[in-house]
Amino acid sequence: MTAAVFFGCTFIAFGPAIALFLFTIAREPLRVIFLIAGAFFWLVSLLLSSLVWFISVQISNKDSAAQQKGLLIFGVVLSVLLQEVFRFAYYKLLKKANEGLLTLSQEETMPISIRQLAYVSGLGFGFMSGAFSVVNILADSVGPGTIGIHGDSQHYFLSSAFMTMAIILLHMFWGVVFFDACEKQRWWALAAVILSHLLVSCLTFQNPEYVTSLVPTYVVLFLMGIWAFYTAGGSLRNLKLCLTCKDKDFLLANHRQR
Amino acid sequence: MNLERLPNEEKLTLCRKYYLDVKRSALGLSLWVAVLTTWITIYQHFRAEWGAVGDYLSFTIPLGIP
Amino acid sequence: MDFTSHKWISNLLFCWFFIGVSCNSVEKKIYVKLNYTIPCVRLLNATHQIGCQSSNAGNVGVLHVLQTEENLDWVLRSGPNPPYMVIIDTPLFTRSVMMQLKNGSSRVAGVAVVAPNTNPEKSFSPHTTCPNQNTGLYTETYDPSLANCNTTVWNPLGNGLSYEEFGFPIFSLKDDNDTRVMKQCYFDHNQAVNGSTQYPLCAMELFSHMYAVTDTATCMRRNALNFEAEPDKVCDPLGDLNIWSSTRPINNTEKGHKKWESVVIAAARLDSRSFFYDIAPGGQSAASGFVALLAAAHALRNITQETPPNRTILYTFFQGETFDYIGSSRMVYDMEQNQFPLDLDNVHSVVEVGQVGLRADSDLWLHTDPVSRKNDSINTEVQALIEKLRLAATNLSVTPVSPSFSQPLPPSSFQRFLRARPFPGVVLEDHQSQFSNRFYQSMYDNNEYLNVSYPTDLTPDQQLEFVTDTAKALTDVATLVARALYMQAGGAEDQLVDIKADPQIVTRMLYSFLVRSNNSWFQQFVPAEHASHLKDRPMNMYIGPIQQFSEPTLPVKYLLAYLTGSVVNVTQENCQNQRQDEDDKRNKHFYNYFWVQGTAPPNSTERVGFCVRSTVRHSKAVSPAFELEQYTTADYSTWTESRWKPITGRIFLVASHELEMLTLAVGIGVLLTSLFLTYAISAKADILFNSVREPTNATY
Amino acid sequence: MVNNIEMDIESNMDQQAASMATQQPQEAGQPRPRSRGSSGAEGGGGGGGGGGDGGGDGGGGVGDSRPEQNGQPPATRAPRVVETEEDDEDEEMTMKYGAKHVIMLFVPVTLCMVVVVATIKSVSFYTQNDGQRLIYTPFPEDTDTVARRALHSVLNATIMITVIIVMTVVLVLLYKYRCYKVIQGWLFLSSLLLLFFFSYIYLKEVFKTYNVAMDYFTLALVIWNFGVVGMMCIHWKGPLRLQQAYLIMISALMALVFIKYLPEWTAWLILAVISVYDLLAVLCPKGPLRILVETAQERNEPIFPALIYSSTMVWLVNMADTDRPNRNSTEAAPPQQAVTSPAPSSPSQDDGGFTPNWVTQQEHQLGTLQSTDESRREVQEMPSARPPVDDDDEERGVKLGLGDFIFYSMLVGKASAAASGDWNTTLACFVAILIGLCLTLLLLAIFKKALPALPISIFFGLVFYFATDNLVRPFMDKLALHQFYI
Repeated sequence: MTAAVFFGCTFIAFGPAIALFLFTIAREPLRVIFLIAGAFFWLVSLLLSSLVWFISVQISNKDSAAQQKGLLIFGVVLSVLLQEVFRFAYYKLLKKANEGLLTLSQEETMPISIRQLAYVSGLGFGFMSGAFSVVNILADSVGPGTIGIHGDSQHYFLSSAFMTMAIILLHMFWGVVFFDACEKQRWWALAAVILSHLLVSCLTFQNPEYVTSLVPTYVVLFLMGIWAFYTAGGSLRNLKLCLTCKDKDFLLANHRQR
Repeated sequence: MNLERLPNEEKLTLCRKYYLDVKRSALGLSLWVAVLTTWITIYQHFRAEWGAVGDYLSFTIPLGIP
Repeated sequence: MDFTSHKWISNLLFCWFFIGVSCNSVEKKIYVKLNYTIPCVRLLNATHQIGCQSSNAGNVGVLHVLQTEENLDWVLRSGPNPPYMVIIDTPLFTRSVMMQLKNGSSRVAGVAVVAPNTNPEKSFSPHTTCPNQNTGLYTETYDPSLANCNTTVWNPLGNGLSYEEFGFPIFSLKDDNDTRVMKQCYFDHNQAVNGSTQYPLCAMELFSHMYAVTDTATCMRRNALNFEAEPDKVCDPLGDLNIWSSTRPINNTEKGHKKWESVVIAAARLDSRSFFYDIAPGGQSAASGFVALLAAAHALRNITQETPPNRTILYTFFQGETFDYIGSSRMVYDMEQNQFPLDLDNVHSVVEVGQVGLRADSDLWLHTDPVSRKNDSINTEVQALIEKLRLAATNLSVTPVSPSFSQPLPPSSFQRFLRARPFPGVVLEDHQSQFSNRFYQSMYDNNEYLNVSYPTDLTPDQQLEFVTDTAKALTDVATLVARALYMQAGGAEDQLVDIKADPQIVTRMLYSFLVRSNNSWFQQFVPAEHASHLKDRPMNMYIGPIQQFSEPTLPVKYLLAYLTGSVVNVTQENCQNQRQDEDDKRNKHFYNYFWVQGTAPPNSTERVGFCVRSTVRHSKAVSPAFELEQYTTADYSTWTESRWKPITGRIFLVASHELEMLTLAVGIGVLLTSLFLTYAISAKADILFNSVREPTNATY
Repeated sequence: MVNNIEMDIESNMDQQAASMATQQPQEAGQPRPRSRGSSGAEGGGGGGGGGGDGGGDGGGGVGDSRPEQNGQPPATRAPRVVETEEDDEDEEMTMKYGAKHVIMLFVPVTLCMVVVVATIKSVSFYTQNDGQRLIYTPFPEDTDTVARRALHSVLNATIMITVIIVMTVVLVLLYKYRCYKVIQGWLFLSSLLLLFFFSYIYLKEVFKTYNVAMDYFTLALVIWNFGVVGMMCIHWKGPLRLQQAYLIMISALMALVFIKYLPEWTAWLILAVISVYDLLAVLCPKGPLRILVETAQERNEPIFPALIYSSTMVWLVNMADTDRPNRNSTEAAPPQQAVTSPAPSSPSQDDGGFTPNWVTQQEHQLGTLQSTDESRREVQEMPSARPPVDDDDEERGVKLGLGDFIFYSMLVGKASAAASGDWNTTLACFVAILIGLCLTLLLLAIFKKALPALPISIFFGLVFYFATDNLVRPFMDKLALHQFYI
């Protein structure tokens, strides 16, 4: 029965997000707060974009399907841009908050580094974006029926789940790269993030054909993953060290610095 | 009350007292659990057959099921 | 793929997400809601329950269109994905098919019967072969040879399906868009190609969860247990109102015996039923009888006012006769308990108009009770009555004929009167022994069966006025009844010639009851607040629970008032306060005043109402068993109707079990790998990301 | 129901006294130039607000919460396990420590909301409107015209608010004239009602939804145990987690009753108006809650237990404690002695990250933020009734009034029930309320003034509810239809 589909799709969509939350964020109260703040910022961006879309739909004539679809695409593009704007705003806020923190407490190290903030805010954005797009679909997947009576493809739930997973991870990687790009004023990296976000959203426009929309998304995900890995300070050497587990001594030497 | 300052035998009596309490409450718990489970199984099984008595006993009567 | 094992989890989850989920776009992609769903509902009586039941969360089943009876094997044995939702066309909706489905019910999730737009040729009567067995006159004690339809089986074609209990829901679907979508979905997805079906399969879910169980005693006790909290009630007694009126005003406030009052009761039944809940056209079984009596009452209006006969004629329309004589048993009970303005001593004789709509030839059969005719005085009275009927039939195309002396009465309200004490009386029927009605108490007993049909080019108002043959035949019956009643009430024979029923009124009545009640004629004599109850479809004659009015009751009441009463010049305010003028206190005991809408004069749209004064009254038609609270009695009707959760149905596709398990497996796999990966990365974070520049414990 | 998070002035003063006392040893120990940025870390907790009884829920007993301040600076504290990482770099202590308190509030608020939403989604009783209404909202909302419905909801809301104001004033008066027995009785009755009657209704509806047969004996047993243990935990002493669980449960039950019996528009109006009232009642000087809080501080008594959710134990049940100076038991049992006024400043302070040094240093830096110096000075002269606090076995937690819980879960519950079952609206309201709570705690940390917990969260919640329900839902619905992703 489709309780299995419900749990399956939930685990696919939110598996990585839950794992990341449990292992890296749940223990740190501060990160949880910044995660929720990130989610809040994403929500405000969605609110604004749906307001604009709503107004545009009201003034357009409702019966022409093509126009409605066009407006929807405009809505999607607008909301992608607004999300990036709000990511930037969030970055600015966090920077100001950190500076404020520093001046107040005259300490040299901040309790939470910018890179961690980037990761946490990215995950916050991803969580909210994934939840908003898939939670209603999951609610409908509980019923006895599955999609297809009007000719839609049968893999609607599965593809939605995989798409949501990709979007969540992408938001995290975008967060890391975006914050790093802002730190180092590398505006081309910023543009790359925005473009890749637009690319992924536009890929989903041809969605009844899942192959041509999911596969490129995962390619973008992989590329963004590598880029984020490098911006986060990772390197091939570390990776090799890690994989060959010759890192015992290296780890100890490093402990004091933490 | 900190335990360090207590003489040993007093500590012993305390432990014994506590242990007794624990045993008694464990016994009580198992007793209650046994009573409850038997009563609930009997009730759920015979509620329909008891008819009127079953209905008067019932706080909520399931709909559509005898 | 077995649904039951996941039943519990999905129920829990189902409730979690289902409450309040309105139709969002994804849901529209999954479900197609059935909008015309007529369920079979559960009825209970003193001993058992009948009807259908679905599970609390609805029954889900893979669709299967039954081609032939042998095809049942696929559903009951060989089909790979039980349980099945069986779609049956009318010819296959027989007792043998349904009983096989009933016995294989673990593999049957439900049945949907596609109702045709025209009546089937073969006969179909879901009623029992011996209607109202043991609750009429002929019980073991009265006369063992006549009990349980030993001598004459009144409804031999009856297959008794309406009185079976089914563990799965049965819905009737009109042959419209929904049914086409369902069958199309079946042919696209479920068509077994060389014996095997592949997923996704087309399935249907039917919700008709009934609250009451076991029998009336249980459910009435559970009603009482909930401190009479209205929403927690589990079942409701069947009941409605009897409508009666008299040619001479009777004081309605003083109950009990009336001196010097001798009454001839003219009775007819008002209700009918069918296998399904919402359709009970009851053309021949109810409408033909009470339309004839109404026409007779109209015919007698003037004559009984100009030269009133010495006895009074009491027109009575009994509700709930299908369910063990609810109305008539209640009136007899009231008369015995002096709760009725008359009592049994006032009753002189009874003339009942039964099923008179299908007279193949001109014969009209006069059934009488052989046992009570053994008493000579009764026998002479009956002979006299039969003689009057023959006399009344002069130059009419109706010939009253008497069946054999030893044949008992057919199921009729007169039996309840005879059960109290012997009365002279006759029941007029259009059949000698078994019912001529091939669709007795079924959904096909409609206007088409009585061939109340009209040339196609007529507008609704023209159809209202068009006199059909059935109407003519019924008018003759009405005239016969009117004349016989007049003579029985002691009227002179010479007056007979000008007692004549009006075919125009008869045809209008047939049109209003069997085709469309919301028409210009009916709107006239109905009070404004009731006008909205008139429908644009045939009337549903099912009696229903006590809270709701059965559809024919109030229209018959206002029609009877209009046909037997007179228009009086009274203001609306007085009329609605049941008085002729401000200081009139007496009239309200004898007369009933209705302020009706009237018609709109040609130039304006505002209707001009007027006041109708008549002797029409109604009395409660709820079985005495519920007054006496004896729910296991055999003397009175104990039928109750269960309450139920909202009844819906929907079609959708069902994914294969393997695909679902695959999704779950992939999900768990993704979760586990991501958990492992994250743990590994966060454990080794400081090595992976320890670029020299920023010694922070970035975790990613 | 009034909620406010208030930097307890008196506790500050008491703080001063304590810090004065502890100052000396510190001077002796060559004070390290240690300062702690109050920063974004939000110490302190919301407070106030009473989990009033079902009917007149005006039990606006204010339990303000004060910024949690440790009895003494951590440095000199006896080694004690601090949940946050042990490394003794305390420059990160404040931020993490403050954040920990915020999380200590997030978890119960989230739990309460989850309980309410789960019930709303599964038990249809709470969403079906079968006409019954509270006596405070007599005007039906199923009227024909919209204007009339609006009028009725406004009338309902005003009646409800006047009832709450009257109840609060009564509570303040009762409290001012020290008739604690009456207040104690009143709270006792309200929690009795909540724990027995509302749980009875709740269980009845749950059994009905899942069509389960249940007999009176088991039910009586279950409800008796639930109620008695609840009463013990709330009004006497019991394990902390259990007490917190019970406070969450009674808030959830109370919220469910509101969701069931308040018509829709009236509910939204009440939420808005209660937030405004909460603002006024706490901030303006003559506000009833402010008077209550101030009198509470003057009398140095903790707020009534039934009104406050505390994230740490106000007292510790230690049976074996016989010979220790029963300061702990006196402070352990303030709730029974009705005489102790619900002053928020129970001696065992919990600075939640703001050590006395930090506070004094803040004073110098930002100037005294509290009300007036005179009142503080004359209190300091008062001989402190208790020896300086040397409690070492519990750490002051964050406090939040039950009223907050009730109105937060009521908002989210109403959102999930009304918005045609759309989960996005529920999610949006949930995030909005958490962020509102965060901001309120942040402002508390910054202004260190009595701040109501309701306005910001409820304002965010309402804005997000109406925005999501009307704007975002159609947008996301269309996106889901075409399977577009943003």
